[in-house]
Amino acid sequence: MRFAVITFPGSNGDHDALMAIQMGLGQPVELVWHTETDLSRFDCLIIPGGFSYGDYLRAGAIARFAPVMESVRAFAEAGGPVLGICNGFQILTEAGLLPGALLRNASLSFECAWVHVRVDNDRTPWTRALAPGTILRLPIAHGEGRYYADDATLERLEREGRVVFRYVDADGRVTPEANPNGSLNNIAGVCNERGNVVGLMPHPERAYDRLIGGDDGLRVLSAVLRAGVAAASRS
Amino acid sequence: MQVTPEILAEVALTEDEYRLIVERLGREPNPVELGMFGAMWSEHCGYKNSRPLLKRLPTSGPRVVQGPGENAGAVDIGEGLVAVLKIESHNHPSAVEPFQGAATGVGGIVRDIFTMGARPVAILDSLRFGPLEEPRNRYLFHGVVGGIGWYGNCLGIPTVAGDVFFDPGYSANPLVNAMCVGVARRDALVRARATGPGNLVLLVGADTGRDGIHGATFASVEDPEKSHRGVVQVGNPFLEKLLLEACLEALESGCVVAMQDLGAAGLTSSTAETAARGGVGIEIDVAKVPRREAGMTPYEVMLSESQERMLVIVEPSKLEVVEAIFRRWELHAAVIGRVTGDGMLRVLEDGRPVAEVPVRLLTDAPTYVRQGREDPEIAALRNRDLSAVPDLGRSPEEGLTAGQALLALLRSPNIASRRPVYRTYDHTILTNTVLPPGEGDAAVLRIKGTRLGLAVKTDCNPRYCLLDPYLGAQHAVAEAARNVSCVGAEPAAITDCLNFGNPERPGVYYQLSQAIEGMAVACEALGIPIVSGNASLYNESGGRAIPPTPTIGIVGVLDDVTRHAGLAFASQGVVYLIGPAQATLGASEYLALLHGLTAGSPPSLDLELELQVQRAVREGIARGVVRAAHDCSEGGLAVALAESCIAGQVGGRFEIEPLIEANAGRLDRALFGEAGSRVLVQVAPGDEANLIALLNGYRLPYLRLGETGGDSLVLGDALAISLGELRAAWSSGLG
Amino acid sequence: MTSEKAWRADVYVALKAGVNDPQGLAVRDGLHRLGYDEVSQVRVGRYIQVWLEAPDEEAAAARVREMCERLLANPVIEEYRFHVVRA
Amino acid sequence: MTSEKAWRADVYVALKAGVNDPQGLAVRDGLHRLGYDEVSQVRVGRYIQVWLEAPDEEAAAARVREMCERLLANPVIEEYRFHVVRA
Ligand SMILES: Nc1ncnc2c1ncn2[C@@H]1O[C@H](COP(=O)(O)OP(=O)(O)O)[C@@H](O)[C@H]1O
Ligand SMILES: [Mg+2]
Repeated sequence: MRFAVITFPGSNGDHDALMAIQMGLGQPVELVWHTETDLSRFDCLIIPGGFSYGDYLRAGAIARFAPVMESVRAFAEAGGPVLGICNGFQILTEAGLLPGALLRNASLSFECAWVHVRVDNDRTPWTRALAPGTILRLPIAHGEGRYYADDATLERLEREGRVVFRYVDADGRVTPEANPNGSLNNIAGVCNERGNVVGLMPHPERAYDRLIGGDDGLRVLSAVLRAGVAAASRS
Repeated sequence: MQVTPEILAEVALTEDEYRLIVERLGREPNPVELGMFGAMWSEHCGYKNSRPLLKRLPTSGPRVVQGPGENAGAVDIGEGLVAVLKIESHNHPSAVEPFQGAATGVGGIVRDIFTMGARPVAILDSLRFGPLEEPRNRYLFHGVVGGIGWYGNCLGIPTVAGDVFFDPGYSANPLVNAMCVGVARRDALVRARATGPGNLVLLVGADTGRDGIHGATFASVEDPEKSHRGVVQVGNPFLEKLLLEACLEALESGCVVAMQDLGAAGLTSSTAETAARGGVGIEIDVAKVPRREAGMTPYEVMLSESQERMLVIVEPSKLEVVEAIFRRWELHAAVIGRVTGDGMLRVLEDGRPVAEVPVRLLTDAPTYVRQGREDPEIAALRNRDLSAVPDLGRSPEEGLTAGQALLALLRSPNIASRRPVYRTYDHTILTNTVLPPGEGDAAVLRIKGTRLGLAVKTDCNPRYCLLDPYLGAQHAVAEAARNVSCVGAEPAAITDCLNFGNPERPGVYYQLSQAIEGMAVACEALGIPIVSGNASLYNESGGRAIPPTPTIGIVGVLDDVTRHAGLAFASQGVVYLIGPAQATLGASEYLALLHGLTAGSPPSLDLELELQVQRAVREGIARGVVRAAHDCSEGGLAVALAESCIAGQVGGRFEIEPLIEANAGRLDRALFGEAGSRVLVQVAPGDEANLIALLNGYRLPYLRLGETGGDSLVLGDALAISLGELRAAWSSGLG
Repeated sequence: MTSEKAWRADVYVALKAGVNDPQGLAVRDGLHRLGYDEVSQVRVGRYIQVWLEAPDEEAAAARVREMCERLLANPVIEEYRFHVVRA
Repeated sequence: MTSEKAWRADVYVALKAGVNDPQGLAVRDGLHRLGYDEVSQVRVGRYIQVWLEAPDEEAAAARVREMCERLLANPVIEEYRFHVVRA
């Protein structure tokens, strides 16, 4: 399976995504600069973390207009698996490919820590084979990760089971203490209607090796390999 | 030109220095030239007071690839790689605008690393503030921590270690020392030496504005807040990220002759220093410098300290390749001049000369050797008799108990959990962080594609340095080295940041010279070279100097990164104290916090013992015998035990009788007294004999303290406190 | 550089009512700590000044409205208003 | 909660002229990328709304000025202006 990691000026999680796919998954992967428009050689896309354009206006606001984003949109509309991590999640919401928005953390400060998230939806290519209720330990590192959507959107997301990851404690309970940024309903990640586009604030691409604190991230990144059959038959 | 005392004061030159300039130049300098001399001959750029003393530092060793003199130092770490390291202060800017001051400090130190062709892998920050009870200090503290996080997080370089200390001596004059560590291939390391007359000089990155004009001068005078307000620079980490990637790519292309970042004194120092290192001249035209603001004079352009700029020297035939790289990263690169063979720094404006000075004159600032004299007040504090201090009570009726003292110490801002600081720093990015902040005495990073690891830390106990700068500086070196040894790494190199008051005062000059001597002796004894550093003098406010603070930044090497140790106790194991059982209350945190006394002599230090303790700990970790190791520093043995218990979420029952005995029957000294060369280690129950054999092999003193288990910390019959209570106290101190 | 066609738009972007504003709360608490107890609420938004050329004020306003819709504000969470003045 | 004594101050905080404004640069470049070439400069500041009680407009303004000096703006790099309206 061929992975693309889309890189914008100011992305800084691109290298980690590259390493996770290469060293952790052993799959072919390329960095794709934001000015490229041809994504036809890829089976799935990762939009990595970082501070695209410094996040100076709002996180992800400027990156969403990059030339590559039209192709990302087309790729997503064709059902291809897309994963937005941290800043990538912010970019996807700004681009309207995912609902809601990510606001400044309730603590008003950047939060770097290992947290637990629970998989609440196993129908996305990035969570297939992860039974609902699975608890993953992943790092977070963000200043603007407070998930927000208006009441109607939120209600719909919950009803349609489109909350993919939720912050929980080590025992899988949704508690205020387990919520690192004040996200509504402890939401850590959501998907689009079709389920092929997933965004999350935690960093699976930083958790691919026990030596650096854990390898639960590989369970997310490798799920797409199983989904690969479906993606391949798409074209 | 009519040179008045006011003009000289503006550029911070003395009348004697002015006469020297006229004499060497053979004429009077024009105003632009005078401004350039002022910046280059400032303490910040010219090291007028520190240079003669710095000669004393050991800078060579088998691993050293680049010693002081370049943008950063470098040491061989094996497998064809070098670690590149440098520390720098941004104290004065941070006192005025803490967020931006600290942020641009990070920006500057990171540029020093990638100019060498090294990829930055870690940032460290060593911070000093006045007590947090004062709102101004709180504001400075939060601003500084915010600025460091903002810049480093945006750049995508993990901030993995540092240290924080609070003392009234830093009120209104915080210290912000930022360190960066990078990794490069040994054969790809580059130096900032302009060579080849005819080669082109490019200015890359941010446009030049009226930022921080005279920042270098400003960093070399007292009371910055009063005199200079217009110098605040606003950082742009996004631009720096592009600059970082583009510069590394340009260097990798082999098309760059030399690269130099623009720091203090901007274009003036970067052109003069690269030219001086290469023994050439440089001619630039300020009209070609891209501006952010209209109407800037040549003087302003030459002295602007706008951030995120780089000077790049290229051969004319390689210009296109290099320009294309910068363009791809969406950066401006302007050809502003060329290298010449005449050794002159020539500044033109639209072809018309505005300054012309031999490079050598600019970089060869006069130096001063002064007479130091210890302040008798400090000698009196050190010599104070501490036997009158009442010992701890065995029950609350008898006064302060051991339990109360331990909880108070854990709550002390100098000891409490640093999590409120480092949780705001991205420390997992780059996926190299094996031991993050808080889990070991130093942070451990792996180097992908090798078995190697790096351990990094900063240290300096300013209370020790105040009471005895010679001994205090030795402790700073020893503690830094001990911290990397405690995670299993061999100390490889040091970078130091000398933060002191006004060296023109004999008391401060004494501290400076004594501290440098102490550092030199300790580095020699422990076999650790100093490969780079920085001096920040004139740290005073309201006429009082800060406590002398020779910050030590250290890099250690692990040949096999999987063989490291953290400080957390495992649930089952035996704990030993390696090193002296005897401790002192002199200069201790206990004495300062609970008796309001900054007095007594810091602990004595036996450097040979220190070396052996560290060797033994490293060997124990490498052999898999030692499972956890933790240095005993501020707060003494009881605090170190509590920290390892809290980190491991396990209690323990420990003997203290032998310690009390070794400390003349005093419980306070036994539990909270401080000493050098002490490390707590934990071994598995079956490994005790192996540990003892190892320690005997090194002829080291040790004590078997007891075993971990349960959910309270029990120290003989002196105290028993639940983990929950310990953790609550420790977590709240900086909250 | 004042010209017939030079304008400046002052754009004010604020979080929609109903969107939690912890920054506003923090500023309010900060003001209370300084003794400004008369402050009941604070909201923190963005103030963006845009200098642009346009044939007339109406044209400038039309362009700025577009910029707001597309980039300067995020309609999911923010609302904006602006006015155009001669630069 | 409209009362005789309820006011709202709209405070605009901007970087002083000459101070580097990376946010403004990024937004300007972003607008250019979207085709708004007529934009010559952008500066990004803060827009702070403060609801407060005060006997009259003048008193409200005096308090708000103080808040700006002490907390809302950083006089080292920023300047501010504000106006007070009935809440
Ligand atoms: N300013 C800081 N930035 C990042 N990490 C820090 C900072 N200060 C302390 N730490 C981390 O917190 C832990 C405890 O630090 P410290 O109390 O200085 O240790 P020690 O007393 O052993 O020298 C270490 O992991 C250290 O790197
Ligand atoms: Mg400590």
